[in-house]
Amino acid sequence: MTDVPASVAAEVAQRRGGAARRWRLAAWLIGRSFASMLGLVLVAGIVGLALLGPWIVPYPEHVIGQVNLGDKLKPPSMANWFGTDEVGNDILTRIIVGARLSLLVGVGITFAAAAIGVPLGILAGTAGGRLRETIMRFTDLFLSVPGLVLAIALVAALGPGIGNAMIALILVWWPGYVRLSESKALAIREEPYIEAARVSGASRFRILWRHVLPNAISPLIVKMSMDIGQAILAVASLGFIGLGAKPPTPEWGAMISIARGYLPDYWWYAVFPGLFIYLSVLGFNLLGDGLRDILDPRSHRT
Amino acid sequence: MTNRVNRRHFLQGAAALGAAGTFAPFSSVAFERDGNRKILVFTGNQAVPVLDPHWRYDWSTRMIQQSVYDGLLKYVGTPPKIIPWLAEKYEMSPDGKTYTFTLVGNAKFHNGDPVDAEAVRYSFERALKMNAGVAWMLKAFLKPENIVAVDARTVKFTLDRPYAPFITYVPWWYIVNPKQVKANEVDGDLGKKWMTEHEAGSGPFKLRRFDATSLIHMDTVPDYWNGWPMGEKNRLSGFIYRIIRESAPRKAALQRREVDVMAGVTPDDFQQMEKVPGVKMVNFPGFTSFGIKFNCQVGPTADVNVRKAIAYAFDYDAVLAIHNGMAELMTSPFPTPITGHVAVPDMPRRDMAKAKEYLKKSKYPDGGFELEYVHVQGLEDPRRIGLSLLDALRQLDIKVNIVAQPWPTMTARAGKAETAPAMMSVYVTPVGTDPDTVAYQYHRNSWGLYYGVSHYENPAVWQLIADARGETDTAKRMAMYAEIQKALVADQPEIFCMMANRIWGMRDYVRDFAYSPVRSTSEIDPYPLWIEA
Amino acid sequence: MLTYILRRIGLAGLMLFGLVCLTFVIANIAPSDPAALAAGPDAGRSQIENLRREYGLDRPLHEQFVRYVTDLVQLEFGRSVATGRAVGTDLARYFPATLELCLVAMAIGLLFGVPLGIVSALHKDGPIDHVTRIFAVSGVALPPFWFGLLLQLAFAAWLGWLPTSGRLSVFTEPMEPITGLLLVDSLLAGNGSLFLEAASYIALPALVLSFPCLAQILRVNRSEMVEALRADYIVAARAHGVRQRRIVVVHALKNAMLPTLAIIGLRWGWMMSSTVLVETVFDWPGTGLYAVSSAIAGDFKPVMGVTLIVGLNFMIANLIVDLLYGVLDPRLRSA
Amino acid sequence: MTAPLLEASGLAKIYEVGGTAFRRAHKVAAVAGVDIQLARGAALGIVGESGCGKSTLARLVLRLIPATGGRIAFAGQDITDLPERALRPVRRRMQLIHQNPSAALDPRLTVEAAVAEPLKIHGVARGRALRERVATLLADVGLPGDFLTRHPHELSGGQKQRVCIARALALGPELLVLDEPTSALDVSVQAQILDFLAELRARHQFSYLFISHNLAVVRQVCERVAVMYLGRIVEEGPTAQVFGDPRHPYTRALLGSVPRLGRAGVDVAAAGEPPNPAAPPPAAPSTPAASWPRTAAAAAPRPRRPSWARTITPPPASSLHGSGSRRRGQANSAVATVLASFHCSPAPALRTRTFHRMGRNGLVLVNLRLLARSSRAAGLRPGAVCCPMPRCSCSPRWWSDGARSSP
Amino acid sequence: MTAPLLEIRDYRLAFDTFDGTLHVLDGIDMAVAPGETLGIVGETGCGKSVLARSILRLNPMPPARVVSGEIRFRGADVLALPPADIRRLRGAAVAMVFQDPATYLNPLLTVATQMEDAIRGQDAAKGGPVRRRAAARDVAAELLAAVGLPEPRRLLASYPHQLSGGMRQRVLIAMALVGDPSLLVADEPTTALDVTVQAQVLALIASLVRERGLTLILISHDLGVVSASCARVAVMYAGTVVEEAPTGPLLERPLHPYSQGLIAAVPDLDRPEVRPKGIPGSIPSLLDPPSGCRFHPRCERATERCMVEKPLLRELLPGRRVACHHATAGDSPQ
Repeated sequence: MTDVPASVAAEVAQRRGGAARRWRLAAWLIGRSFASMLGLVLVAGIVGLALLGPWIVPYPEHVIGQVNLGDKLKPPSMANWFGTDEVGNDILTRIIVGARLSLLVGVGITFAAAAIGVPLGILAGTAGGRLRETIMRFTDLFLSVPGLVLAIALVAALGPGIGNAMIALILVWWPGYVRLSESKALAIREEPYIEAARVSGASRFRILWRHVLPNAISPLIVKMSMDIGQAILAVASLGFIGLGAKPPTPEWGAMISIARGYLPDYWWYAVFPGLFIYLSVLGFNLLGDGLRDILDPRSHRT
Repeated sequence: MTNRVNRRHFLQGAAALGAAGTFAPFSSVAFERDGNRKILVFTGNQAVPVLDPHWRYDWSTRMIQQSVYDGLLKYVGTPPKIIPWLAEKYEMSPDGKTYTFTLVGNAKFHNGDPVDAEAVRYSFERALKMNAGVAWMLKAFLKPENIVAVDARTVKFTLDRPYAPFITYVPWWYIVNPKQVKANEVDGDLGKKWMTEHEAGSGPFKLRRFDATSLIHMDTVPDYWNGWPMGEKNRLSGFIYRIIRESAPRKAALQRREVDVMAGVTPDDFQQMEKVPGVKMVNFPGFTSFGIKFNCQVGPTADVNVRKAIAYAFDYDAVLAIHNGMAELMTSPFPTPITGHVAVPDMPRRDMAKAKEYLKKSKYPDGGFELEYVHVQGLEDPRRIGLSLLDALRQLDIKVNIVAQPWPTMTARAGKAETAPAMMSVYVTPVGTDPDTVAYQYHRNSWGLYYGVSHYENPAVWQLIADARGETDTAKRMAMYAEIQKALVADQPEIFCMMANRIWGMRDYVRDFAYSPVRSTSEIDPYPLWIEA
Repeated sequence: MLTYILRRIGLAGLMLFGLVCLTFVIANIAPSDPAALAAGPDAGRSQIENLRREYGLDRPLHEQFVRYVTDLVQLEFGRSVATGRAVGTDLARYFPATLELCLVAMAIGLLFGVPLGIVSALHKDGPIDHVTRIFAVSGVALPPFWFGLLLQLAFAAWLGWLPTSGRLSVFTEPMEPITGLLLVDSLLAGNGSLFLEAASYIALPALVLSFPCLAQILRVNRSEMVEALRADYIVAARAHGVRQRRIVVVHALKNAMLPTLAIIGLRWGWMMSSTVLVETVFDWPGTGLYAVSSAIAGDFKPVMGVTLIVGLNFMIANLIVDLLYGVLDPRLRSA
Repeated sequence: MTAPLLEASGLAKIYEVGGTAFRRAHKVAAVAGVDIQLARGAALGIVGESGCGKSTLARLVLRLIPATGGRIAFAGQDITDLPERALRPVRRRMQLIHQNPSAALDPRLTVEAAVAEPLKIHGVARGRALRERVATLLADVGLPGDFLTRHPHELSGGQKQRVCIARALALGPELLVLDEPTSALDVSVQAQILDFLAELRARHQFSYLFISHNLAVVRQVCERVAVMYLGRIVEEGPTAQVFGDPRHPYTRALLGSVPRLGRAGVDVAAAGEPPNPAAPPPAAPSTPAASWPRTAAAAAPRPRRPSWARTITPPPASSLHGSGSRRRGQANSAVATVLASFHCSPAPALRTRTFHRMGRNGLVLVNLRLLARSSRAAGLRPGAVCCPMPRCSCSPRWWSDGARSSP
Repeated sequence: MTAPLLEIRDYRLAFDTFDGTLHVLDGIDMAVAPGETLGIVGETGCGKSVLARSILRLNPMPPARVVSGEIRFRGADVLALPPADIRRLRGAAVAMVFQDPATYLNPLLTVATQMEDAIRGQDAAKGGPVRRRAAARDVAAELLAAVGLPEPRRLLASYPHQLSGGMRQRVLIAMALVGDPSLLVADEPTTALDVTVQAQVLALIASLVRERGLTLILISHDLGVVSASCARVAVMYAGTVVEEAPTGPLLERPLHPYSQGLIAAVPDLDRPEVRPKGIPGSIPSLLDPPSGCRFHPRCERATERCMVEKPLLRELLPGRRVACHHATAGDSPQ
């Protein structure tokens, strides 16, 4: 639908502007795409679970690590839809409460990484010279490190725990934001409207804050949406290796890690937490894809 | 060796070709053959990075060391007995300082060299000089120059002072061929580098293939000097140790008869596996004690009443439940098979009333503090026990922070009372049956080592421990240990928890599986094993 | 050209040094006692001190660092404290396995990703496109460790078609490594059954590892193809009567392959990194498993070694990709 | 006449570009010693083809890029080396109108915010006074008040250009530099804007530096015109005189090439194409004859085997500047980047291209990395690399061998 | 008049977009006789390029959609042709030259590859034997020589980026000649070129038309370019043809108010004293085009009728057709 000739399309956009249209367009683009809709639904679901988790779980007392060895490793049933784990806790309960942690961690890592990376990137992109060189070299260094290996080493060194896992992942995550915002800033600073602002006598900071940053924000939002999913996955990966949340905190990756020892007979223990990781990462990725469609100026042509 | 049946290759090839009709080709496979002899395949999760018997040991390493090397003596059976091996007999001088070993004359190294007194002397000297692995057992009592090869078949050891446990350690000191070692020495490294992946032993097996992290393949020595108990006809062709880290594939491998014996079965697996036809699950009372060591110097646990309270609040039944009943609660600080073990009458068992009572007596009558519980990263049982501890102490309003740490971090923390965690879960496998092995962890000299993490302080007990190891009168000695056991329970430097049963799974055609608790957790002795089918 | 390569290599050297610093810092922030690890659980104090001296752990940190770096220059990666083995030896043993795994995975990714991308682009916004889109996003979203476990359950435990884990059957006499890549070596040696066996063992882990890569290649290739197919020069080619297949397979695909190539370079590094998970699940004797087991044991020399090797690998891969760009894009060659 | 409002002497801009994997660094003289004088209230037109340096000249004059040589004086004050801070009051007095009004307006700012920005920066007005001032400015450029809350994409090209003009007028400048102000507009709108510009000048006594490739437009607007070729001014004089009686062969060729209404065919006065400033013909364009050798080349018999392949300048196909749909004129004005593109390493050209496309795939990171890396490798100022421009056709020039062999 | 080579009747094309349907072409009527040179002129968004592409069915469908009408080339309805026949048409009978030579050549393929592909593709479309690459290359070299490019052999081996803009456009023109077409559609062929190069390219096109007897449709926004190259001009506005006439008379006496405005807006290099005049207002939205005459909101002469009734193109003078209710034969702005 983006194949309308540019001349014709420019024509349309000109006439039909306005915030209302943009919202309608966004809704239309999302609604049009099954994938984006799915993403939205999944993300909404995860967010819902995270918000309501402790109040809707069937066995709230299982959250804090009760030991009911009499009920251990029960297959899925009406009482325990997803079965029970190795100490007799309801897996559904722990998965639901785990959503809160996963989401928090995903969002936390992403925002922290962006908070470090974006200012650095914009600075590098607009400053130039030795400052830029230093920032980018440093970024390159972190980018060339195998991320998961580095994170594992770090968590192993600092000791397992969700806090340390987050620190490790933030450390391997921020360079991506430097790269993205730097290049975006590089592109934007060549735009004539930046030159226009300079002609108006705007200071460097003003140009950064008022022109560069707002115009660089769209791809950042898309990246962040996708990164939340990837961060959830990364934390789960650390959890799987045994470097994630501390017991009794319910964490999806750690659950699979433990469940692995109970395969194949107690398959439900590994299958359900994995399914939730998959669905939430899928959700954020699809949503990111959808957001790109919305935020990409090219899609406005239609 | 060349006429091995390569049936598996063929079948796997077929599977890889995507022959959809070839359902489960692996299940049709029986034990491996080598010519008309059979190969026994054993699987466990732990690698064997270094084969050198004087450098290091752990269960998997020692299992291979035990197979390719011989010791002067050997542990067998349960309760463990020490039987003569390379030494046909030994004598102790009355002052308890001199031991004279007489070697069997017919033992030969794999390259044909005879196992003589010089080899024994060299081996002990090498171990002491390397000051690694087993060296700690005798280092404080035996100087290399005090080992003398009197003649070809006689070796004399002179200890600096009497040391009662001496004989119980000797089986772990393997004899290496000095000629081979010396021939492969580089820069005076005592052959360390070469010995990492090669053997110079006289044991029943010789090394065929050594792949530290995936597979070790040994062939039986046909004319082993000590013969083969199952008879030449049934003698195996060889023994393969296959390292499979994950338990699920390990189980699958046993089910599909890819392996014949597997170690590292969890109690939960046990029940599932028992139902598999053709699989035999065995479990034996263990020797490895699991304890939760308190920090007796710093923090709330420095207060003996707090320790007592926790010991009484602890849910011992949960521990048994975690092991599906395949564990035995400690009845004393010493594991049952230890010589001199006595059941201490008032071992704590779960009793919340008593727990609260003790807590009331402490400086923290209402709880309200948090304790760190540290276990080795990746170990499942201590984690679950931690969970049950957390659940149990909730009733005393004591919070538990379960922390998994890598081993070196734990040992580093254990080194000082200031950094030692409030509770540290520790498995201790005594290397011998002598009570000193267990008791000495509570001595002042053990402070700074991981098993001294409690920093337990009781000079009277320390004195008893020190005296007991030099005491040559067995009766007197045992009385001292009985007293030590009681005192330890009274001071409660740790929750003396349980001994988990040792579990193996095997195909039902495996014969003469010999258990001896003195071996480490999953370690087996491949020597008597054979396959009947 | 040569100066360019040299410059890149110099830059890579600088990065490697940075990596060394980084890993060294990480290895030393842990409050752990490597000597105690080296000595084993039963060791006494003197034994620990002995080892501390032997490993040079009693030296001040900066000295240790200098020593580590000088050793590295001589390609000495140090010794693992947990096993006492030389990390270099271990890496030489493990890396080919990882390399083989990654190469096969990458091949799968390319073999399926590119054609699927083309098909998807040609049916843009159609049902095929929607299915591939979900499929592609799934590839990125599927936790590799979980996916691996599921495949193990399905193909090894239940169907029994493929082996569960490992690189070869234990009974197979391994051949003397030529390249270290079993698939290649077995072919070189003309050992067909060994090749088939190796293939059956590598199939599942390679599939799991390739999936995200395949998905990403598919996504990039699709959108690049969509972009390329609507490019002016394609309109022109159509107007000039060039055949449709030729337009798709040559005119459009060649343009779409450039960004795909960049992805491959990036994914290569990512892949090396996620071997950590896949090798853990499939017990694949490679650097990933080596790194994880060492890290969990608190043994950092191997982790440092793996980080360096993987980082180096990533840099080399990117250099190759850059050079390939020059081959594909005439605009780069002109001079 | 009093002292000129703007005076530039010996103005030069030399870019150093290249120095990459694939080629050595080059020096490119975008502007090679230009003298201009602009009297108060006068309009000077600068004409020339793409790559001749006219837009670089505009930016030099405005001090948007630093000059490599020469002096610039504004209202008698030498501003060549004035630091940025001291320049600010001067900035109020000289403003720039861009070629493409769509790009010159920040897409995220409303018309009101865009016009108010210079006022805010210089603290001219705030609050209600500011609002009123903006409204007045908009009214001045002939836009109704309800435009205040609109975003640029809701306006037509002509309306956007009016907003740009309103913004430029906000600070009450004396000099307006107009860089192809109408080349992105349709002819019917162009006429409106030209009309309006004329009216403005009459009303406010502005001085115009008017840059265009469209000779007819320049002829309409300017009293004087300077013809630029290869970074130099080859002819300058009163418009009527230069266009009516061109002395320089290049001017003649230029004028002859323009298709006239109602006249079939055009004069193919010039053979070959404008030379690449990065690789100028051996004869420096200092003398009229040498500076426009194409006529000579056209006259001379073509060599039997011109080894043109050797002399084709091989820079990358596309300029690095701008966004997809820009047209020629725009590319003209981005001389800085265009020049860079002439000589930039292939790598950045490629990378930028990749980046652009990959942005859509969520893989921006890759490309950006490569982009930055390659631009560094190319030794380019970061600013010189922007995004890929498949459409922007600042094509490299080919200089025929025949021309080269001429005196 | 002989049978027209190309005939377009009541052709309506719409684009379906999010905002609604864009009525891009609204009832185009046009005929081109063999050998004729027709210029189509109009401002941005008037639909001239879309119209050009319609002739070869190059508009992507969807979003484009034919609402009504027919396009007949040599009597056959292009819109109804099966895909195979369309391919036979492309390049062989009708060739196109595009606006920006930089983007219409594949940057990664040599000129030779691109030309060979076109030649072989047309062989295949004709159903005859497909020439070998070497043979195709010979043909390509001849064509390059024919468009005035020196050393065609060496040029064939080069990539587009190694050529200048003018050379690229020549290459594109050569490619257009591959199938020996009878109709050449040039869509803004010189817009991306400098004025001196533009002159060369226009001269080349003129000579090709002359030498090969091509029929030419030249599309441009520049009246000057059109008037320099074409004998007849159609003026388009907002998707409709408002006037069609021989070039000279049209420029001298435009009949439609829009044509008048357009011509008056062009500054004349030779007559600086005549101030160009803009047309007030701006181009209407094609989403919701004005009723009746699409020009009426900007037209000084608009009446009630113009708002209601769509003016049809009618022949006012011999060879001159205009779509305006008010135009009369004696009408003239000056």
